[in-house]
Amino acid sequence: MADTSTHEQFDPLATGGMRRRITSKGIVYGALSVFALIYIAPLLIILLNTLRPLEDIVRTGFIALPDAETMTLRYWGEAWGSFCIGGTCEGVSRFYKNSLLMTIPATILSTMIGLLNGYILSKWRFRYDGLIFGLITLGVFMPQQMTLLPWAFVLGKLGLSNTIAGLVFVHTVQGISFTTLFCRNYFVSIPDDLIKAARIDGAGFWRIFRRIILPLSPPIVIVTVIWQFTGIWNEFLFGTVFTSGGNQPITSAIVAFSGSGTGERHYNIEAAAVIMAALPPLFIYIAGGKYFVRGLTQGAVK
Amino acid sequence: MQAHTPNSQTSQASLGQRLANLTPQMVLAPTIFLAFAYVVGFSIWTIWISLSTSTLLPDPTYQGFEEYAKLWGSKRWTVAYQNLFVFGALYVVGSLAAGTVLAVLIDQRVKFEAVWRTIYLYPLAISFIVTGTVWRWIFHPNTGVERALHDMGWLAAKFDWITDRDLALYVVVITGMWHASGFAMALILAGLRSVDGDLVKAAQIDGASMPRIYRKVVLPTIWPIFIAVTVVLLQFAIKTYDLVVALTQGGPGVATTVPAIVVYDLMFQRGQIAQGAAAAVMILVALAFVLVPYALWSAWQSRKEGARHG
Amino acid sequence: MKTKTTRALRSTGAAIAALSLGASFAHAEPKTNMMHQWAQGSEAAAIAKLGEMFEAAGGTWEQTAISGHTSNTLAKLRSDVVAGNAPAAVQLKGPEIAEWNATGATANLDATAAEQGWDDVVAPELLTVMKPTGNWVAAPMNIHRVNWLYSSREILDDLGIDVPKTWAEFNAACDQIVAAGKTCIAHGAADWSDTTTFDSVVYGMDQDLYRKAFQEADLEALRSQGMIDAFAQLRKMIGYMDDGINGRSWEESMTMTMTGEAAFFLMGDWTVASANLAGFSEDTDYYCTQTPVDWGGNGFILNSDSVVFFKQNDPDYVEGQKLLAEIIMSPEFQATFNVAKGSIPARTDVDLSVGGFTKCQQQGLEDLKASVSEGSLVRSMAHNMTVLQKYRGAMMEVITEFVADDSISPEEAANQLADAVELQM
Amino acid sequence: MSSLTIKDLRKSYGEVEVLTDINLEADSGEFIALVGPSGCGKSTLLSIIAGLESVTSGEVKIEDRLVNNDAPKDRDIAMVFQSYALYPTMTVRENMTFGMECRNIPKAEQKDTVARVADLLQIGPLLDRKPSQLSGGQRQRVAMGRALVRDPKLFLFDEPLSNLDAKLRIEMRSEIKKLHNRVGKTTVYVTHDQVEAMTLASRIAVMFKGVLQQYDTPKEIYERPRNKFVAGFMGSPTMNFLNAKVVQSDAGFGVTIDGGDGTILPLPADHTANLAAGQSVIFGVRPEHFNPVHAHRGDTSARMKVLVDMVEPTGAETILMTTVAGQDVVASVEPDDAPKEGETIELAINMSKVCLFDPSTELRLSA
Repeated sequence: MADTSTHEQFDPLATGGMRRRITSKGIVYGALSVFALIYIAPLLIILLNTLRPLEDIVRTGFIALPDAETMTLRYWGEAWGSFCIGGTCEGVSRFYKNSLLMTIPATILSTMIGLLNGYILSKWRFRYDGLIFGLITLGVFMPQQMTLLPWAFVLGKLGLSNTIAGLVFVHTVQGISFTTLFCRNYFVSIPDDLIKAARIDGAGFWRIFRRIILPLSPPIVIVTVIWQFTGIWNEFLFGTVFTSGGNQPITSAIVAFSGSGTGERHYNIEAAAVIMAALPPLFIYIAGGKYFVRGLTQGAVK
Repeated sequence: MQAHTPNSQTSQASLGQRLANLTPQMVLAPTIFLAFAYVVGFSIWTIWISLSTSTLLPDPTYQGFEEYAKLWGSKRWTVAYQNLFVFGALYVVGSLAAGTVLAVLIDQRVKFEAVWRTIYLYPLAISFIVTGTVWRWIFHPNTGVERALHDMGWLAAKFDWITDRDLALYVVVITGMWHASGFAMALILAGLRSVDGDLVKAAQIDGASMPRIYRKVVLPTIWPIFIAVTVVLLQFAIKTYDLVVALTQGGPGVATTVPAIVVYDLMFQRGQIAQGAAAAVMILVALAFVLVPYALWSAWQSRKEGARHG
Repeated sequence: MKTKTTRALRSTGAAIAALSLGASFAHAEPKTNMMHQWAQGSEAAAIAKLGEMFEAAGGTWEQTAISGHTSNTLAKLRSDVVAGNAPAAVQLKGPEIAEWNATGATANLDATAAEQGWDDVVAPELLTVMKPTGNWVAAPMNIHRVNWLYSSREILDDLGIDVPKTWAEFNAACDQIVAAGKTCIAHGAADWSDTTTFDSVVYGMDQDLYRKAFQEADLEALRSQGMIDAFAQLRKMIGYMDDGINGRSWEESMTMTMTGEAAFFLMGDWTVASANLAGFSEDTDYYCTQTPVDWGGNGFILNSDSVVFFKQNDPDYVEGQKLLAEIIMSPEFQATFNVAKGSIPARTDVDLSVGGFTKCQQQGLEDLKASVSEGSLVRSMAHNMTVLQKYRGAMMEVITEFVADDSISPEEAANQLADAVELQM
Repeated sequence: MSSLTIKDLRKSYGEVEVLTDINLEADSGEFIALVGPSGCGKSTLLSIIAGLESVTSGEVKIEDRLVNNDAPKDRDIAMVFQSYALYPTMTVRENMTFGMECRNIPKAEQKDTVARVADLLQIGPLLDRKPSQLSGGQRQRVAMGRALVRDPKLFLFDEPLSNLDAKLRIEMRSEIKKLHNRVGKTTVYVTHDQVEAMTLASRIAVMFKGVLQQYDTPKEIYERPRNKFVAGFMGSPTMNFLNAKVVQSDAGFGVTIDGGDGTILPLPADHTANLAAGQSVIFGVRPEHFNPVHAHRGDTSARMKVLVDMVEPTGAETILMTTVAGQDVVASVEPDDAPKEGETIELAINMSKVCLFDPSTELRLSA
């Protein structure tokens, strides 16, 4: 007993020492592979279609291998730099910056606020703190369509209409719900004694946050950053409605592909653009996936 | 003797002390204000607008519950509302089931675990719009699997769920599962790894088979994970909009329409803001169906917990 | 030369503006930001042309192209108005112009209109739409014809069929085509495209019914035997379509007809622009004719894109609105824009025989004139030119459900149509 | 001068009163143990002294200064937690300097102090490790070290040894005692282990259900418990409580066990104040105050016949589980004196050590 300490790192992903075996490894790998194929297929289909000329796609549909003679990387270039979107023929490159300018600050801000809120709501109990937490958490469930007009009004009053700053604001406020939920549930597992010890040591509110809580936060920071980054990056409705022209994020440009636009559809270029738009969140998931799961089980599952 | 030592300290705390005590509340205040404005303010605004005469633009003139009556008189809305529950249930249960199967498979100490995990988890990084679009390509008979099978010479092949009004909703469910089951898998896998090994050993000594051990011993012990995943997935289910728009646009007919689409359409396309707000309020009501029992349950749970420790 | 005219026009406009608004505005730099939903293809190119002309006339051009659904455009418009910064210029149409006008948010273009004599050159049937209360609040960009029937030359020639003129002929042709193993009607199901087809069906069977039902939302008309017959015809036509209509885009359907996979395609004249852009040509790959009418004569279901101007505080943008209105109404822009978009100019004084207009477009103008003189011209319900969005939306729901669900009988559909509209009253 | 004074202290959470009328004072340099079963309020009381919990009414004074509304940091106290509460992301050294850093003590002084305390506790080699790299005993030392560097007016210990295994616990216990002797600071020590309280404390406060039952020296508490609860809580195995009646005979007062054979157990004269013949009492005897008659140790004048149900040798002593007249009696005897299970033997009782309690008030009857 003496050696189990509350702050020991628990790694749920470290392979446990227990013996569990389904009789045949063959069945396991077979099943895993079948599933993997289903999961990979869509990505593969988009990827392959970025290489195929339009006539090829129109002739044989989306599920087909590129023809060795006609396959080309040209569409990537077009999607990046010269495809016409919203009347400007500069590809998706110009929206990339907007998406980054929107996503990064909103992610950082909502994460920081979430950390503070989580810290307060888990470690500084006061009257109605449970109610306040419940209220903040409810924000997670608010349908976006419902909030469009009120947000528009608020942004107008703040003079943030049609600005990326406005989008950052909206995403930050909406994000607070998630980050607070995650962080609070995570911090609950940090022993209260640490806070008491620090208070007796003479540390105040901020010093405890900086010296005790923050150094313990990386797992949950990774979770909220991944969650917020992908969520905000992939969101299109606010981007479409609250910004215009050259201020729009990349998803608002991509979203045209699902709509019934007129004119010929350049599926190959669109596929390339879709991949480009999906790269940052994909990268973040692949790079941080392990920590994401670890942090999530410590935070969300309480 | 020591009873009345003159004391410079009054029984009141000093101003600085009291301010220091209030720091947490003061730091929290802006967030509370924002959250309050966002959750409560926006909800009340929506409720009010749903009772107003608003059409093209919000207009606070009171009208009553007429728009609710109109909303519930429309077939599209009843289908959408019903879809929300059918889709929500199937999507959550399906994702949990698929996630459990995947987690148990990966739990068999397979090689390259990180690779498998990443493969199953990556869809979560893909936006709903892209998810819907790609799966539309795959499901649509003219461009997807059916077409590919025809091209391969199997002309009798038929895979047209997406165009079948009775099956299209299941296409949405499957696509949703593709997106979310990796998330369920990841959390359940982490849960499996946290299960006490002695438990499994004990069950093995009792002579239980591995599938039985999972079903009867391991999975029941990690039920809180299932609850947590359910809450996160429900949140996706209730807000589902982009996925359906990209995948089926609510069709065939209105077969796959979901409430969020109706809200958006009424509020913005049709200039019936009051009715759209009424639909949004109904989404909140649907939410209450889920959240109120959950809140009561967890309150009951924590009271039970408290009773045990106290 | 044209540029010179425009400049001259502009300076006059500016002078008038300076007179009416006070000297302090005299140095206003015309600026505009136009919100529209033409994000891609030929339409985007057409709008880009507008931008070029605006800049050539000395203005600063910005545009906000909202991709995807019209609801996205309208969502943005509403948000901007609620936020208190209404866009300077927005692509809006039909009864919405009147609705927005009623909110008092729109700007008055009477001065510019009077100066340029819009009343004399704009097609008369557009006037009520552009001047809902007698004042100009919108500038029409074009006239679309909704009731076009595109026929695959290959199939018609192979089977020796003439382009059908009535619905009976149409059905007979379809029976023959289906018997020959081809798809008769290319279609991509969506509420607006289903309704587009139904527009033509109702109109072609009984134009008075069309007016009563779709322009006046008359409940009795919606429930009438004529409407039941129209639904029965639509049901028949669904039988002539293949199984893949759900989830197919209209461009894919168009391609089916152009490549001889399907015989007919019912769609508006924007098809012409897309088909030509995709390399198909009139009379070689396809024929364009009006959709069948059972009452003989020329029919025209009209749709028009227009730009509405919202009140602005910034004098630069006020100035920009005037300039933009002038340019939109200029014969040069009307010609360029409509060549690209497949439609015909909103001005009746543009010569279609020059400047790249296709035969279909020229045909369209002729039919329009004939239709006006015959009194058969109607506006399109499917394309939001007649009733309020709430009625149109309710109708579209019923129609698209009818297309998707075989079990709904024409009688039920007509009743549902009337009920759905009544509910919104 | 009293170092800690608690006067008429009450603490309630809403309706629930968790501490009632606590009065307690500690002289400078004293070692006070707060004992009681879990939920008795001892940890709450400690938290109140530390300033981590607020006071509902009453006074808390440290060195005669009212500190009711002072923040923990202003009370000049140090505390060792049950969980140690070592900051997991800091090294041992940082853990120890954190408090000084908060008080802006110069770096050089911090360094000296850490060196001195590390020396004292023999944790010098551990200074650059993280808590997760330490064993339980080492963590315990570090936790104490963190308190020691502060040189506070008051040391607070919250069950500091309960997470250690038995052997280490005894080691650390004597170490704490040595440390206290050396440092000489007033200490308040919360424990649920009465042995710790007995061995360490100069005075013990026994608490139960939020009420201070008795506050006295270990010897007094053990020998003259104020009530049945204190008597039962202190001592292991616990004191035997037998239902009995007071009888008066020529030889003076005595007791008879209810349902027994009527043997009179004579009470020493100094135990008989306030007694009346026929009165029902609870007759309390500690296990070690029994002796088998056959062993012939000490006075065997008061005897009781018991049936031995079970014999549990522990090495140093042997515990007998017996019954007399349907009531359980536990006796602790010399291993050599142990009878066999199933035997009926006679136990002699050291009557000068017994206690009598009122069955209704449970207060000890005789002075």
